[in-house]
Amino acid sequence: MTVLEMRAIGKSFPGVRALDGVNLTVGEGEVVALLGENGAGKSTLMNILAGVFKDYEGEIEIAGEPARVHSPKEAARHGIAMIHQELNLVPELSIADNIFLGRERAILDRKSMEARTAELLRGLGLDLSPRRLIKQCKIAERQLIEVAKALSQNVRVLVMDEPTSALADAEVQRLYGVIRDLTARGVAVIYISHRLEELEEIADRVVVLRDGRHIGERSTVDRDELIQMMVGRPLGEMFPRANGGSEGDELLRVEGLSVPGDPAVGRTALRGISLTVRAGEIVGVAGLMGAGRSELLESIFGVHRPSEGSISLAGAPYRPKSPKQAIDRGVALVAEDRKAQSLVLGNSVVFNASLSSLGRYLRLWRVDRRRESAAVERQVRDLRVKTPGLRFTVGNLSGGNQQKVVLAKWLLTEPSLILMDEPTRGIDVGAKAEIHALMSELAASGKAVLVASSELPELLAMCDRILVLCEGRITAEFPRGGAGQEAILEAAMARQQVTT
Amino acid sequence: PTPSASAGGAKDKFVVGYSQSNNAEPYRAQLNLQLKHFLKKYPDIELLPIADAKQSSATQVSQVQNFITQKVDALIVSPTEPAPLTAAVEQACAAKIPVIVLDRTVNTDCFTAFIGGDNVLIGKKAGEEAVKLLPDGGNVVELRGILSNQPQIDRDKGFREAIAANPKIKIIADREGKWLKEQATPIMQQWLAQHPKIDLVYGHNDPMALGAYLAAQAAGKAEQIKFIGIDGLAIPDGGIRAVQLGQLSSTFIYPTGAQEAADTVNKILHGRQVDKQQVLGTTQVSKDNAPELYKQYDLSGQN
Amino acid sequence: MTLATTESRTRRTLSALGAAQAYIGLVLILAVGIATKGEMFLNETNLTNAVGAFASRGILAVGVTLVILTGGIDLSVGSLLGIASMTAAMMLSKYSLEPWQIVPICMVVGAFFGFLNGAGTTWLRIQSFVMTLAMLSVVRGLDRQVSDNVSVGTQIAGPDGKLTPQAEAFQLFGTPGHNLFDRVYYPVLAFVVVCVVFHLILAKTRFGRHVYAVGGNPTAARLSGVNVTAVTIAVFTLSGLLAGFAGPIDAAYSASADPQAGQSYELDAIAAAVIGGASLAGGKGTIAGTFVGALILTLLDNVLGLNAVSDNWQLVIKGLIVVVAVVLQRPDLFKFLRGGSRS
Amino acid sequence: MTLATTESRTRRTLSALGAAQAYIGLVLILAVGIATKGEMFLNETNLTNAVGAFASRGILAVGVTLVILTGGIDLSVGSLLGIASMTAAMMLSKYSLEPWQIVPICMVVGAFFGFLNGAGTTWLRIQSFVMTLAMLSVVRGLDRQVSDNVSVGTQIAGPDGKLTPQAEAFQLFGTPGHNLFDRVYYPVLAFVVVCVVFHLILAKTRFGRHVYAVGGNPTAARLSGVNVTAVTIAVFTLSGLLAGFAGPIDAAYSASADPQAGQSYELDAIAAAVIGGASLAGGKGTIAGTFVGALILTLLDNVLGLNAVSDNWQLVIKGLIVVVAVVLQRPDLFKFLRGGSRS
Ligand SMILES: Nc1ncnc2c1ncn2[C@@H]1O[C@H](COP(=O)(O)OP(=O)(O)OP(=O)(O)O)[C@@H](O)[C@H]1O
Ligand SMILES: Nc1ncnc2c1ncn2[C@@H]1O[C@H](COP(=O)(O)OP(=O)(O)OP(=O)(O)O)[C@@H](O)[C@H]1O
Ligand SMILES: [Mg+2]
Ligand SMILES: [Mg+2]
Repeated sequence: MTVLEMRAIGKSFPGVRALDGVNLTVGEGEVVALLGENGAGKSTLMNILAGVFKDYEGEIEIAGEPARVHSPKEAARHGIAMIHQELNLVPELSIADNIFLGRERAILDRKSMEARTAELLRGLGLDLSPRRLIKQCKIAERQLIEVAKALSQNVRVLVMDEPTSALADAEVQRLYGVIRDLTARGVAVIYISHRLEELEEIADRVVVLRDGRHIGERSTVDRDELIQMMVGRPLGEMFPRANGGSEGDELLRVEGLSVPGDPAVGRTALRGISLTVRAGEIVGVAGLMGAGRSELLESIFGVHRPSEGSISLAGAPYRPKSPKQAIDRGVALVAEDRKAQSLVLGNSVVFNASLSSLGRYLRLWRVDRRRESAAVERQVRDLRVKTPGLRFTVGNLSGGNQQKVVLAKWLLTEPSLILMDEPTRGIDVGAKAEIHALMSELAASGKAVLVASSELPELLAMCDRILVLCEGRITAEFPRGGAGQEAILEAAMARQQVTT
Repeated sequence: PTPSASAGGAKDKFVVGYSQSNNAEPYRAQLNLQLKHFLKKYPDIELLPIADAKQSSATQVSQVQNFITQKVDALIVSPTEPAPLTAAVEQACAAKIPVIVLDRTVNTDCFTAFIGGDNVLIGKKAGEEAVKLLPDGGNVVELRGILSNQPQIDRDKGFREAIAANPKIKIIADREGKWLKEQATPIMQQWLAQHPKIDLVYGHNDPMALGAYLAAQAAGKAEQIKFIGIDGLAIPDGGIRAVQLGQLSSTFIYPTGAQEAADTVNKILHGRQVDKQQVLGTTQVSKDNAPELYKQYDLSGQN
Repeated sequence: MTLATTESRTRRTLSALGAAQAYIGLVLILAVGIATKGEMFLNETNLTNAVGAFASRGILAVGVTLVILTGGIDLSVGSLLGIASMTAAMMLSKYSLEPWQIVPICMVVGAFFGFLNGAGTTWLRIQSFVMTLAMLSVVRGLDRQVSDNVSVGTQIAGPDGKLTPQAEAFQLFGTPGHNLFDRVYYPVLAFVVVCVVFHLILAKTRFGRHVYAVGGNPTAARLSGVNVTAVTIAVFTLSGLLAGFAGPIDAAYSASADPQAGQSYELDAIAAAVIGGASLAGGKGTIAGTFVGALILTLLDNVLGLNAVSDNWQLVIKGLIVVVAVVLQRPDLFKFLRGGSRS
Repeated sequence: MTLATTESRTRRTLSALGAAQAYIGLVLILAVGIATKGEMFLNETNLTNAVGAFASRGILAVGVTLVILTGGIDLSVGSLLGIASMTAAMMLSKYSLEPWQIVPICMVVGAFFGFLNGAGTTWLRIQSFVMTLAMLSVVRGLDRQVSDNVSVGTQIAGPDGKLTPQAEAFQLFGTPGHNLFDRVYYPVLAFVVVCVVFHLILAKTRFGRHVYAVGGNPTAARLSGVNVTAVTIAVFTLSGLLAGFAGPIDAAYSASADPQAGQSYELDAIAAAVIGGASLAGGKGTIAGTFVGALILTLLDNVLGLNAVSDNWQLVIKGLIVVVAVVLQRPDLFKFLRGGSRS
């Protein structure tokens, strides 16, 4: 039975036709995957369904009845809940408050809110106090809290816009369990993800969008065909990485690095980390959520102060006190959270892309706009960033294209060591292949790459070596081809029982 | 702390508190200076640091209450406004602390002495001077203090009463200059643009009159216009000097009452009789008497 | 396991300390007051006087805290208090209304202008700083116009030369020396009650959650079905309502309504909220904090006054102590002193 | 293709309109001025007088804009101007310094306190609102202490009864009627030059970019290699420096330094910035906007004054017109009027 029908949906933004005559139907208990390149219009379509946009073209029918959806409240009344691509939680409020936000009783019933929250969290395998503030939760935890929030409502249609972009495998499996429970109860699920292997596992049907248009749908997942539909052209190799080829000198050496943690902001402590990266080498960092991968990269980038240990860069001692000093030494960090850590969302593409390399375009005291624009333009073209112009506001780009702007920013600094934290998070397959190719190129041109990722296939295919982190320690190191997913996961869960 | 008592029961050391409405006005700074100066004559009287209410009645009420808490032997109050301080003065009165109300009144009889100038009278004197300066009539502009302030109301009232003597004298414009020099200048500039003929500027205080003077001087009209101010402070930047320099035609000394207050406090503390109402006159400052008056009131170097 | 318990214990201790620290600034001032002036400082009359002088500004601070929590600012509260105090004095002197009739009228007046602030910031989408600054000016102009720039006394005498019963009763709103049941000074009571009521509203009701959500992350709030516009209008209206409520207190305290009454109170009110830990970025702050902030400001004044510090130095010392108090209140003070890294 | 070209043309037109709209408020006021007062309003003397009266506040507004762009606020500029104007008057009257010696000294004084503001907000991590409010109080106290609460004149007469050469020259800083080369009124010139210089700094230099980045997203700025602390300290220091620069202008304008000088100028300065489109959330605003905002405020005063509007109604009308001007300046005005959806 059809639960949801969207007909001839259209939507324009100033300068952008985001959607044009898109149809979508979803049946009871069905999981429909929405697939498309970055900027194809997936989030826009779903935002319309969730009442984020007041005006749009076309009609929406829910359970056969025409529905007006012009505000999140109306959407909720129709039983539509959405997990947004960008996390939308209130940092200063507790988990319980966030989950029930907008649906509380006039006088709060804390006890039952917290009890219900604890129950929901347990269902997702999260062992957190309902009173914990969101700002103290890690990003992966926040993503699961968003899921819990959606589940707490009485839903008929659940939209999940890249719910797994920050999740590691174990959490993803748990999420699948939750989805199966829901569909068994007749809930319709619309699932957006750029991880094709996920679709194979969970989706009953795949709908493909391109440039705001409905391209087609399939009920079996044929990888190559879907990619062809999405991108409109055959794709190069997904993991273009020649074997071996790491003959360069040692560029980065970390010895016995320890960094204190901070429970107040959910920061893991690092303990006695030692590693090396050679020029021309891609080294991967694997681990479960909260293992300390981000902390490791951030510490090398001068964000946190180590309490012990030493780092050397190209043979010289290296003790960065700030990211600025790291950048001056030729280090770049593609941070994990592009919205919070990488972009000034209200400013333009060129502003963001040139921010770290402005020194290169100075003529006397002023920034030479022409040279700046030329350099950014080249980089934007090379990375195939889809933007209406260099002066377009970054915040209005699609997520994947925002990520590419971040990459452009760091490439413009011409670093010798690039630290990448989840570089392909939220990136479509086409762009992913491009970024992988870029990593290979960087390595080939003698740069050192240290990449943390939750996508094991990516690490396995791209890295010359993989380090595994667990609770802030390195628990294993595998050479290329030296380990499968199981071995890595085992090392990632090698928790130590007793510690200081 | 219990003040030590001498054998006769009379104290040998007295503590006096003074609550000033706003220290940051030159006139009041001068008052403070003079009060400290004149109280030096009485070595058995100690004046606590002067409390500044910064133009806030609420602040001043709690300051008065502070002094009551400290059990001062006498209290001097220069109220920001009459009504708000009334209850506070009554509280002091109830605590058997003699109160001298300086400069502005309160709405109660429960004080020991009032010392202050008469703003209506000063306004009247200023008006009479205007009548004298404009025998054939003329156009007057008036720069007022903050409109709701009592001195503003009185200085306006007296002035208008006096110029009624010559119906050919007309106030063609009046605006609130908030007692401030820098407010007066642009207002005067606008008036000069609007009115081809201005004969006299009446400023409710000297800074405003001088601010207007600056504007007129810039427009090359300072010679044709007469300026009258009020306050007559004996400081380098004050009204007496301005009269001496010919910038103001006249100013009228608004008496601080500091000397009278010092004497009255002394009498009260030693149990002598004082006049309950001590209304002070004013002195017109003209070019002739300016140097002499300046010397008389100048306290720089004496404190 | 052991790790987890150690950490959670540390965390609990830290957060308890955090709560204690919020009051360190206040404790410090109390200590200085007691150390320097002992009895003279620490007695009911003095403390009542001190808090009473600040009560109307304290009430404004509560309303301003609501607005700040949503990420806005309200500069108009001083003017609103002014027009409400003028309304009260006029109702009393012209129409001899009873005090219990006057207060609701003043609250309606305040709420009306507060509502306009809210409407301007939401429907016209004007930054609250500009909207309320404009309102400050407009309302002050109206206040001065209706009063004809003359202050209106509240101690109205009847034909017998004594105060009218209404005027007599009106004094209970805060004329120094007039207490409810000869015991309770109304401004202090009103301030405390307002704090308690709004603490409960913020901590216990749906509306309170929504206020925090709107300030903490307006997009998230909107997507969760919170009516951001309604909440914003509501906090401005409540801020106006409280300014209206404080008006009669101010009028009774001064036994008159001055056309200038309340001028620059907004700075004191905002300062109380911010010293109490509210963040002008929105989403962070509590009424308890604002209460402490108000006490810090008023007791600081009191202590400096009792110690007969000269007024010029008072300004200097006050500024310095506010800085010290705010630094002491940092929940991560100890870490900060140890020179910990930035979060 | 056709779609793209049409769209980009529309966008260009819209953005050109947006730029034009930023001035609609100003144009409106000019139009009212010309319509009601014609020549009397639109002549060099009147406009110079009007802008000259606001120039020192306009200069403060430029500094405040820098601070606002980084997401902070500076309430101390009025006090800093005050102490700088007092410094200037004292340097002149006590030490007979030359004007060109006085200005740098005043700027150092202002920059020093500005630097403290920056240090407090970064190293002590105090909210800028509190830090600069405290500084407002501290500096005003110092100002009053050094001046002994007495205003200091700048028209110093020598033994011959005429102005000393230094005092004579000092008048060029802004005493009405004294023009550079008998032509240019220094306050207006200084204001315009400051605007141009800081416009160039913000628009053309790396530092300018960093200012916007810090205001737009401090975390991202830091991780992009911007020294957020240094930028923050720099903008506060520059704001202080500009206040110091404005001090002598204010002293010359009144031919005296009053211990109260500059009081509440901060509100005018912030208002100019915000009316000019700066967002108190940081990251958004321009010096051109602030310049227009300052012109709006000062010409509004002028037009109302020339039309002899009563003081009370001036307050009311001023508030209303500020609201109207801000609404007119919205870049999406037309869409807004059509009732378009939120972006
Ligand atoms: N608020 C907005 N203003 C202007 N353009 C917008 C806005 N939101 C989205 N767009 C544009 O609409 C198009 C579709 O964006 P959308 O976010 O729907 O893409 P998406 O398919 O979700 O991509 P991704 O996989 O990267 O998340 C993009 O070109 C984007 O730039
Ligand atoms: N509230 C916060 N404020 C600032 N930074 C935060 C906050 N929460 C998380 N982070 C940062 O985000 C980073 C990643 O946190 P997250 O929870 O995503 O861990 P992860 O990426 O799954 O695991 P890992 O720690 O192995 O990278 C951490 O380094 C932490 O510094
Ligand atoms: Mg998307
Ligand atoms: Mg991470």
